[in-house]
Amino acid sequence: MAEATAQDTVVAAGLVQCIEALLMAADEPLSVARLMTLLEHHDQPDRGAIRMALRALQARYAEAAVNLVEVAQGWRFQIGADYATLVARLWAEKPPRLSRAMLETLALICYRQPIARSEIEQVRGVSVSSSIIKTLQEYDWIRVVGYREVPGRPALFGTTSQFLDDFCVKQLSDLPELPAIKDPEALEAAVARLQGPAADSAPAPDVSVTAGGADE
Amino acid sequence: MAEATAQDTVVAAGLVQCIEALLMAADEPLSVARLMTLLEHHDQPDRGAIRMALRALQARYAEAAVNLVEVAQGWRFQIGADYATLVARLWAEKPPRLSRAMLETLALICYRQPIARSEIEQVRGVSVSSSIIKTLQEYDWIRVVGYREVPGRPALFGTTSQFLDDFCVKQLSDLPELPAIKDPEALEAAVARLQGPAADSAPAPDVSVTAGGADE
Amino acid sequence: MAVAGAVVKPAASEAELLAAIRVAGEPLAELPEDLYIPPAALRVILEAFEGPLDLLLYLIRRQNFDILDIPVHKIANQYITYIELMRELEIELAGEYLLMAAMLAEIKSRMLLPKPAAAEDEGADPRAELVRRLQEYEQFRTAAEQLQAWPRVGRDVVCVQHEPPQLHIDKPMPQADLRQLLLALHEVLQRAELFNEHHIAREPLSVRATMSAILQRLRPGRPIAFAALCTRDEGRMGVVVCFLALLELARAALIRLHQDAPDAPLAIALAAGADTSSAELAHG
Repeated sequence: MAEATAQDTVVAAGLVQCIEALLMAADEPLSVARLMTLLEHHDQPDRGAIRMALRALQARYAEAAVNLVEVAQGWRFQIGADYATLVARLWAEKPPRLSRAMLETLALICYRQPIARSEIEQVRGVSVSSSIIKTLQEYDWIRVVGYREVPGRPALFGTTSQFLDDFCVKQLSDLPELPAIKDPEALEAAVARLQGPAADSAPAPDVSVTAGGADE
Repeated sequence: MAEATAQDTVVAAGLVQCIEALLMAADEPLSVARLMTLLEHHDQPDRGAIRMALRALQARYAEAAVNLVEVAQGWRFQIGADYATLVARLWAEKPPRLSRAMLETLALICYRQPIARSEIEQVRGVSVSSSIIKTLQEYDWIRVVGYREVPGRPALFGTTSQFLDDFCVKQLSDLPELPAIKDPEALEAAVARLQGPAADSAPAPDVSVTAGGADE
Repeated sequence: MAVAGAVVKPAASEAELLAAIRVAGEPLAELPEDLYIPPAALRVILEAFEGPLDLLLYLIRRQNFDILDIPVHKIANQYITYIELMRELEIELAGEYLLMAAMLAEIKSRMLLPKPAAAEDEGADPRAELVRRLQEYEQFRTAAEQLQAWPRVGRDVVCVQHEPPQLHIDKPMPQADLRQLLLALHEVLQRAELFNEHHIAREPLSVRATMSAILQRLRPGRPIAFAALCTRDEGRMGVVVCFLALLELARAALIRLHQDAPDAPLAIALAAGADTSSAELAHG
């Protein structure tokens, strides 16, 4: 196998095509390590050679309708989002819609992991139905990552690498940033003002004051 | 949409990529007619344009590890035949472990052939599942050597030459006789002799041939 | 889009719309309290919300209040009127909605009481707590919308998988371990206490192997001469073993031996049932 030197971008063509065949046939992403074991008998490529081949393949498919992408669990060929509507016509059934409740629960677990169910309910202000947790687990998007050592030992949830793959990212930080709270200082100021003597705008005249106290 | 003339090999790039996306995503062959319906909203390409696009795609993927081929029901991408063995490794399972029941059944068949399943069960004191027999036959280690002429005509099993090869034994009589099996040290010694590099196939002098037949 | 859709999206235009409405010359500052909302619409509206915080956020957004400077008193009133309206219409409400109504009522009453100097430290002011929770909830509601918009497999992205022309996956063979085999035999015979001589077959393995081989060669109705069974190259030992095998097979009633005349060649046939009778085998 012509050992490709770093500068030399010529990568053993045979290796590139073998990796292309494996990635086109696989039904899950393939990591560099997995590719090495799969290509063991072939010509024992080392990590560097495989990475070079992957980059060569990625370049070759850059303009095509299908692209080589690296996600959490490895590399895979996928059809870009701009063909999504066209390709969706191939199948009759529509992909399942994610309810807002499921997405809010997923967002909390994603950005606040590890998080217990009670904390999710605290933030959302509504109880979380166990069917939502069960569905997210069936999708293999979340899993129990531990238990909090408090009475009741609540389970703590975190996201999985399958979640990252299904959202086409390599790691959590590739997902959109958690929207920042307005600006913390303004929040402090507002809170202070609320607690300050000057209560906010006078209550509307029609307030039925049960305590009979005079309006401020 | 630039209508490509027959001679003019310039095919609308957009159309080629759409067809590429559809064929890459499809899990079954797509006919030209099906492609036309799928691309209806897109730019109503006619048969000629689609055929031209297919040929352009076929040319582009000719050298790749995956090729565009026309099969009975239409067109599809397919891994190149010479990568079939490599790709099969994606689903190669780990070699199965031989269960205790399977080993005992095989050993009894080996030492008491031709033997019927009922006799094996009698010795083992446990019923022998038909899957064990089937698997041992699939491994080509045992086979039916005849039938006992009694009601039910039970099959009689014996070992095969494949069995001898896989267990690295030249012929059955090289295996230690039963008295040696009974005594663990003798058994270990026999195995060592058989498997040891120095041990040639000739039986050691101390092999007691119970039938009283003179040694060769 | 159902009413809920329109209600949920607090489009700024709606605020402008409200501002544009002139009632007796006065801009309409808020939803008229007595606006009649049919119960079905209310139920739909309620379904559009993911809980009390969501409803509150909607009320705040719809009237373009700044979340950091919400007229808590006003919002509390509107929220409580909504909830009471729904209870009048027997729309069953999740407990959390009522809990929020109670909290808001408490906030309203505390705002009316003159602030006693000593009360400074008796725990965070519920209003501040409400603002914090609203903000935190809105943060994750927006994050959820972002996740919804983010490309995901199955909807926006399709993974590619193709088959080779014919996929031959050869099932791997198990590790053939002779020692394991013999140990297994030892164990099974031990378990069956079959080690004493007279039980276990005394025939050496070679005889066993020959028995199988003979059975393998015999076909129903086609006898074979004894001489043809023993191959030359095994020598005297081969003949002995073959003879022993025949005796064992006969004992097990698997074959029948025939000799037409005292010194005629010995013929061996499968002890197959009736079908050998017609065979040209002369009965002894």
